Amino acid sequence: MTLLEAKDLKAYYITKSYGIERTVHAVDDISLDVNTDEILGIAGESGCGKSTLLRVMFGIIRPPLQLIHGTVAYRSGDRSLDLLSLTDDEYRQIRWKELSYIPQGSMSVLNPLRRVRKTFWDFIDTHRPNTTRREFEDLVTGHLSDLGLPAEVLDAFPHQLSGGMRQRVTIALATILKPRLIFADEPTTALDVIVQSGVIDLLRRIQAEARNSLVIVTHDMGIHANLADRIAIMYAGQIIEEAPAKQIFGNPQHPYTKYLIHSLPRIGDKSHRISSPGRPPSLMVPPKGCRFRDRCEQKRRICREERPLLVSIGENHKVACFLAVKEGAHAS
Amino acid sequence: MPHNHQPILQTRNLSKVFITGMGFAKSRLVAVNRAAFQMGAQGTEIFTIAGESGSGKSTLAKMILGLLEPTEGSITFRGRNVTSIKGRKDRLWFMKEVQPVFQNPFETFSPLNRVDDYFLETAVSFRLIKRRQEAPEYLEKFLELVGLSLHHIQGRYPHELSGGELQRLSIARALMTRPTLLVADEPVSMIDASLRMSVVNLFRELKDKANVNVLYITHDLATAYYISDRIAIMLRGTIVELGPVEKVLDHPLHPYTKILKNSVPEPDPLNRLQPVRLSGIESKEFARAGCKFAGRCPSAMAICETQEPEAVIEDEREVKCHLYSESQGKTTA
Amino acid sequence: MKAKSAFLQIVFLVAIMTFMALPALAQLPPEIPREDTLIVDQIFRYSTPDNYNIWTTAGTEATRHAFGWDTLWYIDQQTGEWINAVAAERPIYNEDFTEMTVKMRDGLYWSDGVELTSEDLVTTINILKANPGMRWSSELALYVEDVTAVDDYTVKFTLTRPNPRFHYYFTVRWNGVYVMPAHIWKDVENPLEYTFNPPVSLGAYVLRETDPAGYWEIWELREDWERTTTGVIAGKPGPKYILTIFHGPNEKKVMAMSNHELDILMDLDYEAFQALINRNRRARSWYKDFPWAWTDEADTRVFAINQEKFPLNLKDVRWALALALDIVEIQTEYVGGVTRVTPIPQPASVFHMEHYHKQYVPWLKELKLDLGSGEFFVPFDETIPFKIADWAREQGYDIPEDEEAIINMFGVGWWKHAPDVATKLLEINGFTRDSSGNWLLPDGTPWKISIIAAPDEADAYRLAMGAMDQWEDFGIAVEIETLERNPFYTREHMGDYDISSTWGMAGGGNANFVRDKWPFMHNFHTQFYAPIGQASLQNHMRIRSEKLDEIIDKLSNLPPEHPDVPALEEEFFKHWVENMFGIHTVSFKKFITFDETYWTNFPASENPHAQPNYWFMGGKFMYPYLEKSGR
Amino acid sequence: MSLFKRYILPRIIQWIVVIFVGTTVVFLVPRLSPMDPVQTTLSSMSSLGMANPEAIRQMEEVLMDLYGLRGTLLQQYLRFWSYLLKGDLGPSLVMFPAPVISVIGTAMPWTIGLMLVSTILAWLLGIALGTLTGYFADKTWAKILDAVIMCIYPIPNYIMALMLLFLFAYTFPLFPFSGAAGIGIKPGFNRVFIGSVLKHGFLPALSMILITTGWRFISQRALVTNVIGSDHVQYAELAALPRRKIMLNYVFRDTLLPQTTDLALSLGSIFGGALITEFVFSYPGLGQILYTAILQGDFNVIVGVSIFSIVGIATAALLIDLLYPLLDPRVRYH
Amino acid sequence: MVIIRDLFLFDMRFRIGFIILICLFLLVGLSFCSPYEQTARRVVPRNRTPSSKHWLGTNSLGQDIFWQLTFAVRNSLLIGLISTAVSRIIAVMNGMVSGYLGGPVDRVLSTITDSFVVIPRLPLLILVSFVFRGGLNIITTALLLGFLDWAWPSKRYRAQILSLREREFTNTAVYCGMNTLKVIGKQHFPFLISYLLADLISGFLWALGMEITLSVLGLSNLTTPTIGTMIYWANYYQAMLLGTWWWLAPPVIASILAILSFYLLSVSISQFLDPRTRIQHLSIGG
Repeated sequence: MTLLEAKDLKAYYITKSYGIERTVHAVDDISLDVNTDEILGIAGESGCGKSTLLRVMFGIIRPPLQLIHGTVAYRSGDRSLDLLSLTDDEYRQIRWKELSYIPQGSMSVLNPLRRVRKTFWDFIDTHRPNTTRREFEDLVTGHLSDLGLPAEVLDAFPHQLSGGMRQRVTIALATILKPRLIFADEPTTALDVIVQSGVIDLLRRIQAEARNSLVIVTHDMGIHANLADRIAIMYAGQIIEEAPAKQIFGNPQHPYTKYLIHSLPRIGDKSHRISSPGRPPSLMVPPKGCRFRDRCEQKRRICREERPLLVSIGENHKVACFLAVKEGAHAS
Repeated sequence: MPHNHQPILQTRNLSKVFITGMGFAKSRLVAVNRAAFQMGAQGTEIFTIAGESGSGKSTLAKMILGLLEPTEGSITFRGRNVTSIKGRKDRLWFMKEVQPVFQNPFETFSPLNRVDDYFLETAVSFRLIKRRQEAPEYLEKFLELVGLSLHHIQGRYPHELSGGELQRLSIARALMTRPTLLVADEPVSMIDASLRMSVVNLFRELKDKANVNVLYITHDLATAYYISDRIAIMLRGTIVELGPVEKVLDHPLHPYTKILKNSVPEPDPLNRLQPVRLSGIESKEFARAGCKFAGRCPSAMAICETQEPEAVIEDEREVKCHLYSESQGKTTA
Repeated sequence: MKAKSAFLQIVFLVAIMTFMALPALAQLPPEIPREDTLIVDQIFRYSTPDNYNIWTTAGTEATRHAFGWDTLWYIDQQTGEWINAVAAERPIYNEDFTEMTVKMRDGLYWSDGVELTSEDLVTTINILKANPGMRWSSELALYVEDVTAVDDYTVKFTLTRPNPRFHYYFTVRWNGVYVMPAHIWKDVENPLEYTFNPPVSLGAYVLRETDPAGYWEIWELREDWERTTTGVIAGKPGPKYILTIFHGPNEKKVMAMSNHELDILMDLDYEAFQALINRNRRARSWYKDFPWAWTDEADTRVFAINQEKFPLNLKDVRWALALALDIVEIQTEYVGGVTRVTPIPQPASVFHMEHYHKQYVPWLKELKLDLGSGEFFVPFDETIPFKIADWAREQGYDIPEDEEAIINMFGVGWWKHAPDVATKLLEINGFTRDSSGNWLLPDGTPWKISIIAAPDEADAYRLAMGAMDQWEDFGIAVEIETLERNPFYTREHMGDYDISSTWGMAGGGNANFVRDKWPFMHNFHTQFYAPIGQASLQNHMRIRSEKLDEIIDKLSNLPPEHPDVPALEEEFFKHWVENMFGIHTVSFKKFITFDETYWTNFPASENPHAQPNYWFMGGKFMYPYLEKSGR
Repeated sequence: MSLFKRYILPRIIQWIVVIFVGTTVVFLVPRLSPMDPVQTTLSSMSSLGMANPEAIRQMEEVLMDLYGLRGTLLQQYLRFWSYLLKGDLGPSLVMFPAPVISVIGTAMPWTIGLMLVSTILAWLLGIALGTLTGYFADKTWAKILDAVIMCIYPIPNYIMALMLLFLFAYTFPLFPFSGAAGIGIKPGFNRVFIGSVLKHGFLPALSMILITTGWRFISQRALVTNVIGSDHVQYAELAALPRRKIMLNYVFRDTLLPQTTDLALSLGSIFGGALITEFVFSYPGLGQILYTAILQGDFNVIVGVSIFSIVGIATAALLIDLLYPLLDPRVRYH
Repeated sequence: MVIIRDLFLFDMRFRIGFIILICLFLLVGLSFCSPYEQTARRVVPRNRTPSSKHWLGTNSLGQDIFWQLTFAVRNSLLIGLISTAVSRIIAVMNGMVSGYLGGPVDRVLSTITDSFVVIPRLPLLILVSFVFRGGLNIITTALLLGFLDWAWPSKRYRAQILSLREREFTNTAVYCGMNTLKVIGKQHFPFLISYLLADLISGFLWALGMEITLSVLGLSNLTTPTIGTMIYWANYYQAMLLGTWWWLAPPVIASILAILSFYLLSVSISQFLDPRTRIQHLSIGG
């Protein structure tokens, strides 16, 4: 069942500095659904717009980011809300309780001068204003122990916690009100492998227990492989392939996806691997046609002139590439 | 196969101690604990030092580069003690032989300077060219080596280039002095996966084609396995396992190495990670008297709490673990 | 949260209201009614307000001693009148001036009820003599062989050497040997460090309170005021309380008096005074109208010329400088036309005008300068006061037509503005002018003069600017070195200057100066000469003149009242003027200002019952004349 | 090596060295200048009528002894330290023999009171306004406030004081012209005295507050702008925490630390007095004492006041260095 | 030039600051066309109110206030600029060397700096100018002020260099074989520029304020017109009490405008040059 439906999203960074206007087409015509009880992974290299997409889907659009077009419909109970046209107050009603966010670079998102307990109190007090101290303590300690975190972290300052611990505390902070939909932006970046595997485990457990939905953005295909049910691959502001994880890894269709998967080294395998050549186009002046064509070894004429649309090529498998479309699927 | 050369780089008993602490609860932090290894004795090689953050691998790299002074021990480069090189001439000699590649390509070059400046400076300072006019030609050679061209970088600022390009530039610049050793500290951790292999492959090529030794410092076991010949696993300042990369990673001996290996997420949805047990407050491990890993080791014994294991040779590698030390054998017997 | 901010708001409002409810002008404490209080400009801030040992530098403060302490004699600064204070009569010297006997008044009491006797005076002398570093100690040690109390009211001094002017140490202008209460001081172990707190006073007032910060002091009239010299001599002082207060710079004093928070102030600059009388119709100075200021203080303004510096050592050059000045412009444009000019090194006060200036006019008119080749020039210009009067009329002031009145207003005359003559004087000494008219020294180098001046003496500084402007017009390169008092004095004493725009060169420190010119003259004895670089406090102009020495030596042995004295004085001044040692310009003037809102009958030109300068000792006799205005 | 030896001790040694060097400078500079307190005293004495050259010479000798100006500069210097280490700043030269410490003592409470209050108020005000305008930078009132403060901030201290005096003591006589407390009001902890002190201190304090607030305002606004961009504030906004809460608990709290250390330094420097303000309002502070001492060549008072100032600043800096790690949970001794 | 044009067109603060600055420089330029010499007195009738002949009236010294103002602005700006230049050159050099070299050099320099920090500046300034007042001219005053104002900024520069030294590109530069001077100059200095600009303003503000303070106390060379001495003379002749606002107001307004203009310009330019914005801006050009 669809929980959130993003439609025809266009969101650009528009900055005006000393008379020169600059537009970065960070999210350029994207539609994406999030279903109930699933982990959706969004993959792509840095600068492809995946974090921006996440923010737009979360409904946070702050200058210089501007929404050009599109809606994000969120199903709350039996209502459907367009997150992008809610007033601040309306939106405040559902934020954190129903939708929450685990930020990128979560190493520094905890207030360095506030003990963790106070930060928790700030967040809970905002969204459940009539919580008593007792209820608060019960809620927080219960949640932390569910996540396997020691209760002492509440009395610590953020800097006293290790990076992994801080990340887990941030996840706890984002999930404390049992939201139905969690957006996670690079939640494991800059973590050590052992801790990273712990965090992956943590996220898996949270989702499994609450049967809620998780949208996770990361460039690390290893994480996606271990976490996501469904994966959307982004390239230069657009989604170029979308499929269940097993499909993506087992049967990638887009040449870019293929590069991504096949360039990954593995322990126990020393065979030669290559990266995709070149680099992504500038999002300030995105090229007409297929945005990957300059790096693509199988590019054709049409790639230059026409933009390949994201079309279904099988059950739950969508691709935006003329090579794949040829096989006779229809546009989604 | 390999002949025994004189090692290019050798460290003996190398330690670095930081004093940290607040108020009166200060503490000693042994960032690197009696590290001993050598490179290049079996010919040109890529040697990896792998470990998590806080394992002391970056401190070790900084000491080798002369950016930090060791608290104890010595570093010998081509038979010459370089622990505390003084004098500009000797420094230049050392820098000509040993060049660094840093972790963050966006930080390697000042964001306010043009990148080609660094190339020119290197060429001039090491007297690699006689006249400034020769510079373009000279530079082009090295840029070609990393798959770039002068045209591509001339007059550009770092932010105008991608991480992968910058890191390749960083390597190209390091190569200009035709060094014997590259010290690469986490050279790909900040680069997108799709570009990562272009850098990693470069190291392989350099070793094969230009006889450049690489000291590769990383937390990424997958790339380490991919390019290196030998690997040392560091834990809280101590090298716990050192040997050929296939041996160490395919069949790890030390319990830590095992856990580390098992934590690497495989890019395969069919083969997902098993849950691991995480430590509590990790920084306390530094203060442990015995084996630093005893706190989370699945096979910890009484002796691990009190006594630091010594290195033993086991299956073509050095291991520091009581499971393999002879004394352990005696005590359990 | 809401409750919290509301609470804060209330606290804030209450605080503001309490604050505003305080009386804005809480000048005086309620037990001291304003109408009983005279508020006096304290001139300085007392740096060590709790130290009343006025016999050391720490305790000496400007206005305080006039209320609290007393000494043997005074000279009225206005009239030159001799006043017996603690002493009952004038000093009695023996024939060779080696003994001085003092008869003291009886019936004078200290504020603690102890009677003043000869014992007090003897103890004072002995304590001062025995403690180097106290005021007057070195001089008393030098002159006093022995001091004894002949009886309760008679003291006999035996001197180490003849001195017909020994009593000057006890004749006070603003500091002299004050009498100490022996019953308090005799047991003091270290008089130098004793703070004499609380003070016991001999004056008509007793200290009531002092600002620990030194900005004000309240004195209260003694119950037994008739047992003090003020009471005996002048009667009951009007104000029950005197508040002395220091407001800071002139503009603050003007503001205070405009708001009637100050009854007397010592001095203002011209502009501040104008601003004040514009604002406060009841404020006035010595004259009700132009020229307002009190001009009878015994001191002059002078361009002191360093006699050691070439070419200023040449008499002709000094005269040329004097003749290059246009005194009318200086006296009007630079100091507002409100003081008298003086051609001799004496102030043109009322007293001096009578006894000196007017007496000297005949020889001033005859004075001739030799311009060489048989040419002579008469420099004195009697028309100066009338020229100033013309200027004043132009400004719209009401000036009498009577010649005598004009002379009394602006002085007897000064030197002509005669640049042509000055040119001649320079040329006969080998000076030349360059193409642009600037003077060159005989050796052909440009002539440069530097004037040192301290800007806090407003008139001295403005006169220096006037001289600079006029001498530059005449073709001399002049610069003013602006100095604070301390380096200014030091530069003077060391002789490190060309010309100093200065004052005090009339011997003014000593009260007796009004009647006796010896305190001024003896400063210029060769014995005080010191070469440049060594300190000479008195003769910093470094005059060496046998003629002057001769006159001074003669005078030293004559008592001031001796009939030969006036002739010797005249001779001295004549010699001075002929040589133009220093260019004396105008008399001291002070905008001593009174606000007649609360008190009236202040001494003024039409009612000169006492000297108005309250900060000098004789000023204490002013208070009995003051009357409540009833306003 | 203990922390004490590694960090605290060197820092204390540095503190001593800095005070030593500073004191030496203020000892030497006046003595190397052409000022001569003996000549000053003598000329004041001679202007009172002292005349005899022998007496003057004698007095000169006596004064040299009393003022401690005998001997070479080095001897004077050593003597100075031997007294200073006993806590003796010597006597004032111009107000001999009043001890310097008592001269300073009369002014110290006023200076400390005035400076303490105005420094702290300016600090609070500057931070409050800076936080508000920094956080609500795009609001119209913030822009107006910003412009107003920008225009007040560069007004020369002296002019500011004079304008306030002219307006609120003269034209509209709401406040007294001069002094620090009402005449004849006994110092004590009562409504009248405190009210009077507040009334007298109001304009001087206001003039200082107006000037220093501007500076504080600018620095605070810059800090706030920086903090707003930091991750944890962005995150709090993302989580829809109320703006007031973010401003106070996040933005304001973060800027407090640098501002506190800055306040400590400002407080350390209050012993120098506020010369110009004291001058205009005739406020009995240390600045005036020092100024007069300079004008009169009173070496001992110059050195005395300066030492307080030097020790004040040096100690504030020392305390900041030693305590900062305790205040800021993030920082550790290096 | 392009930068100035862009800033002028698109930054309000720059525009205001720039226009004020132009006006000030116009005054400075006019001073060279003054019909009177700067120290000349008695050249016009005294105490006249503003009129078409004397735009700002005349003062009690017989000077035309408008022309005096042009000299005052010129001289005060000169003092401020020289003093700031001197102090910041010392500060930057000292801070860079101290911060980069570290070790004993740093300890010695830091101790000297710290000692200078604690020495009360105003009294020292008063003392020195009090003693040498006769000999102080614009240049020596500026040098004196400059010499007293380097210690604080120097500490800040040192701190910045310390943090820059930790950044990786410093090591890159070292391994490029650059010597210390080059590393500091080429690698670190560009990062200091935006702070330097802001700091220059505080230096300028201080110098101007001190010049006024000294003048108001009568401790500067009072014959040279500066903003401070103009205030001094206006005050000396009781302009405030007598209500001759046209004498007192111009120097006060000039000082406020001067500082305001420099402040606005520096904020605007330093934002422009701030590494963060600069990167953004560079990429537009690139």
